[in-house]
Amino acid sequence: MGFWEIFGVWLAALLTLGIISFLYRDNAFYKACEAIFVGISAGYWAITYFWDNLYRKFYLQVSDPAGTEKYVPWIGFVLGILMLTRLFKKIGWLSRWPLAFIIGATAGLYMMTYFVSNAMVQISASILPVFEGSFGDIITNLLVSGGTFCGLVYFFFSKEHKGVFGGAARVGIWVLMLTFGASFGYTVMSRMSLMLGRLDFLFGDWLKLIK
Amino acid sequence: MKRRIPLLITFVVGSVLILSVFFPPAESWGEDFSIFFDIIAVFAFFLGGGNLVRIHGKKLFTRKSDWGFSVVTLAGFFVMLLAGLFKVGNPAGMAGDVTAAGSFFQMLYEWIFNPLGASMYALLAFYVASASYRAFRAKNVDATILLVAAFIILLGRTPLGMYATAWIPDSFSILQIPNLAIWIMTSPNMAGQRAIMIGIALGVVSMSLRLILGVERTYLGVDSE
Amino acid sequence: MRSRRPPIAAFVPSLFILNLIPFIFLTAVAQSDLGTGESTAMVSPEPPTGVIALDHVYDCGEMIDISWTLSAADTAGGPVTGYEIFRAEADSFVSVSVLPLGTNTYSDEKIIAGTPYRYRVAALYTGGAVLSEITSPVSAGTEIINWNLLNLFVIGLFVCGAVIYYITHAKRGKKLFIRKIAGLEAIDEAIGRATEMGRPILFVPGINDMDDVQTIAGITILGKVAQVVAAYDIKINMPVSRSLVMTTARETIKEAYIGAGRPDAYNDDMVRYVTDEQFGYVAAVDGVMVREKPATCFYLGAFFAESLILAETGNSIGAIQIAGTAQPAQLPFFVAACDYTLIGEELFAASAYLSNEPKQLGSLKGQDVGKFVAMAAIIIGVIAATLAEFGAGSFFVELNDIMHKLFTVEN
Amino acid sequence: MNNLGLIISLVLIAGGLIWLLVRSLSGREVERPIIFIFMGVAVSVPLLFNITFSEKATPIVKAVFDKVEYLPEGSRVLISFDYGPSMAPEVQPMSDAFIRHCLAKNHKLFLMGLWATGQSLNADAVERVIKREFPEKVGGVDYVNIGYKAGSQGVLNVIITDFRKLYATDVDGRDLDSLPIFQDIKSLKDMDLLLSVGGGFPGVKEWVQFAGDPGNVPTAGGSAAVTTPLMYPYYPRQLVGLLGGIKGAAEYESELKKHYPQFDKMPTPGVAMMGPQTLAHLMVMAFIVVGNIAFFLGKKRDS
Repeated sequence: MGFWEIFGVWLAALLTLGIISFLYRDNAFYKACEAIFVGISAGYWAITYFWDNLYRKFYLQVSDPAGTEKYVPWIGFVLGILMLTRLFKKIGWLSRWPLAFIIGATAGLYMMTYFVSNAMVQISASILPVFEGSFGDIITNLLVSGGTFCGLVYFFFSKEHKGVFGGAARVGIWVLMLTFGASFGYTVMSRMSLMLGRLDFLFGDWLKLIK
Repeated sequence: MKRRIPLLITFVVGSVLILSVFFPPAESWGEDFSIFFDIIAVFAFFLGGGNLVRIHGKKLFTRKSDWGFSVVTLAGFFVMLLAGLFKVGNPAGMAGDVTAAGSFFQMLYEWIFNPLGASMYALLAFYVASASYRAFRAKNVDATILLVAAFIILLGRTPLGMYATAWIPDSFSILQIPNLAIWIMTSPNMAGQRAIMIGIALGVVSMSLRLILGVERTYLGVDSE
Repeated sequence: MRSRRPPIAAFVPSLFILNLIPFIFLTAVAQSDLGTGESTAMVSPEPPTGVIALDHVYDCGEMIDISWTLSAADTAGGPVTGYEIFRAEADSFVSVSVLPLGTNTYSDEKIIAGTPYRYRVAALYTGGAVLSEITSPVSAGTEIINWNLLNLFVIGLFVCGAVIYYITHAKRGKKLFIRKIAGLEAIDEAIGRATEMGRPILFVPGINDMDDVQTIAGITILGKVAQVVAAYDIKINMPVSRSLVMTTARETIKEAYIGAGRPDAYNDDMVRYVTDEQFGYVAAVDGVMVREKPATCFYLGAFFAESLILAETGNSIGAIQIAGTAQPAQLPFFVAACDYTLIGEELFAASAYLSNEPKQLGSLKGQDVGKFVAMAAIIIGVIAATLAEFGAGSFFVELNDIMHKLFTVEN
Repeated sequence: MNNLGLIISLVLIAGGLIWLLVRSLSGREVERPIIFIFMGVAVSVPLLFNITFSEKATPIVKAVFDKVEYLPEGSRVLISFDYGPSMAPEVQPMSDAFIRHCLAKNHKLFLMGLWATGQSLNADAVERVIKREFPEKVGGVDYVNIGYKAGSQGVLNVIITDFRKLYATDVDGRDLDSLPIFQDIKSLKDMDLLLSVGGGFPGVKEWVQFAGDPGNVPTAGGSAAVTTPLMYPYYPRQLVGLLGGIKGAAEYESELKKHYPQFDKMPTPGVAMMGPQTLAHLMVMAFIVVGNIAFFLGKKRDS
């Protein structure tokens, strides 16, 4: 192993320990790691923005002689310049235009995508015959349809959760809790794998305790 | 006036993009927006990155407590910036990809950025443990259901779950922990997810309309400058 | 884990390559097969018949759909090995694609809108190919309106109409009932606690940019929180991971301070940019938490794996925590680790609820109509599907059919 | 030395837990760093001392094992490698275990793949597992690797009627007709069991939909943990059984070792990876129990 490779492993190991030391309490070692991380990663993203967005998505597009829709990136460029007017007090209000543009576009786009992929698709997936298959299947089908129904009742805002309606909302929150508990339990394994990966690096690549 | 134009922009852009779904020639406008957005984000970064430099620079010059760490942050930021802008040590020079193997930028990424990110992510394992200790308590019916569901799934992911209920006859095999865990994941879990997703969709519709119609406008700031 | 990864770290779009390879590979094979001509001793199988080429509807002239009846020899154990599509602009036919046997449709996307093309389909067999009749010329055109989405339009119009109706309805001053949402009722208490303790409030708007509705929802709630903060002169600390979010949040808080009549108390440093990087940001926010010990933490926006890291650190410093997100995978962690959690839809409803303006509350009533539609659709659909399954008359079969058509979005 | 360390650590963990239990029996809460230390030890110790737990196969895994086990000797089993290198750590233990089991049972083994990125992986399995551990098995007679063909489920559509329409030779370029193993084989329908090991598209689901169901051939397989919940609905009607994630692999490996003494020395990456996982899960569950005891006793004392 060359010097630089060993250096890299040691550096990575020290940084790993620095982050883990936060579990005990905040300390100078962690603060240093945090400072390095913030600086390096902000720099990384600055570079990403520069080469990937400004250079590739803007400069290369508008300077491409064969490009057919050159005006598209220019609109973004103008909106971006307007964003910078914030730096000047007098015309700072112009920076709200790109903001208004972004918020309007996000609202419009997301509204449709969510409505289709979350609402329409899920509703059509729920429309199934329930009395099909074995006794167990029927119970399960009833439970899925009923559970979805009660879950929606829980989200009702304009009706007080009282009486039968309240009962359904109650069942709804139980279904949600069951969902949350199950997802939590199922995810534990993948979270542990991440730590295993790090320990594997510390014990294996660094300390060479395991193969 | 300074406020009415932005409201108008939001209204026009929002409604046009909603309707664009129904008109094939306008279908690609959503993609165009993401290009605009990416370019706007670059300019916004001048403000954000500038803010980062200003805050840490101020700490450094006023010798506030922990100013040393601000030096580290600034150093990291500028080293990364220079390494990436001038593609230092890139085997293919300025023509190469910025993340090319062997470049200084990529080395910093592998030695520093990556282990730090992975370690931060790995902390989750510890927090999962402390959260389970503290949060899964049978305080009321809701919490008990949360607890029981999590416990069954966890049990199903260890050999213990298998041993604990192996005695249950096959005709009631659904009650064996591993089967029960599978059933929970596919049935009640799906019902809950569906209700949440449909609810989210309607919440987004309602909020989007509030924004587009200008009913919700706090984000637009003030007129009096 | 998060939706917007650093684009430099691009991954290989393996599915794309996977889909591409069959065409490249099979085309090569088939062309070499064709090269041998039809001169083999083998009896050539029947060609595909009834080839039809039609403009793909509801697009911008991007596709032509070709369909045919399978060769009579396309049976199990039969000689046919696949099909090859040929296209001609003038007289010379070029190979477009090769498809496995049993296929009887293909959509040609390598075309120029408006140009007339003719097609023919070959049935391939070991040693040669037999060609179908040539189709009449067809050109891909643009349709202005996508009638396939009529159902989406109708349902969308109904739901949006309901929201807009109740917003305007509320203008006339009609009082609407809105149930209590625990997480939102707790906001005042949480802010009050910060005042008593003389400690700051931490507001985390998630890690996505302004092009995510969840971030926007977080910012609209920030508007309401900031009003209280400005009125009581509490310190608010808001580290953000996106520059645009920083800009928007500053506008929002400044507005609240001016509204409270104390513009001088506002300071740009209340909101500061940290880094775009998910875990770099989390490392910094964790640091802020243990060093400044905020009395109250808000996590409202789009969250990914960091949800539990933040919530557990916040708990360790004894803060009251109010979270809200529409990321289904992260809700369990917030529900388990925070004092109050706004679940999905509640996050989007929060700013309307907090504003207490009739117009905004009206929109909540409107989205309830949407929920009612969803619930009714599920009940009617399930009943119709079940009864149709039992053969309870054609009415239910048709109803089942209608329900499916109504809620299936084609595309 | 290793054993000593192992015993000391396990005693420490057990002692620690008892100490926690006693503490919580008096209604006291545990501080966070203590929980973290327990977690760290629980994961490090099995990793350092290579501690494993015998996994008892869950019904869904046992079903796959039994299917392979009770097929008559010489049955034809097809294993499809539907994964790429990035997923290999999680699912490769499954395909390795399937291969070992089938060959130990003297089944005829057919290897193929639907993922372009996985092409080298089944060749690697032949070298690493078959040639090294089963030197007596003859390629083309006892096993064959027909490799990867592009087309995803389209491939299945074809080979459900005829292998030879798509595959002229095996990966070594030998004509299928010249191979004894392919003598009476025409299509997938001549297989006795289809096993798909994968973690995405195309994978187990496509095998069920485009091969197992239409051809009426028993189908089973293994998939990465993230996609496993999506496969559950097919079990048990359309899927014989399923190995879900590294845990499924570990169970299969354990079962294999239990039934076949000759595999005593076989590497068990699945079981090895499950050691820390199991201890961590048990620890999380122990904390839930301890937490609830502390909670209830604390409440009792307060009132």
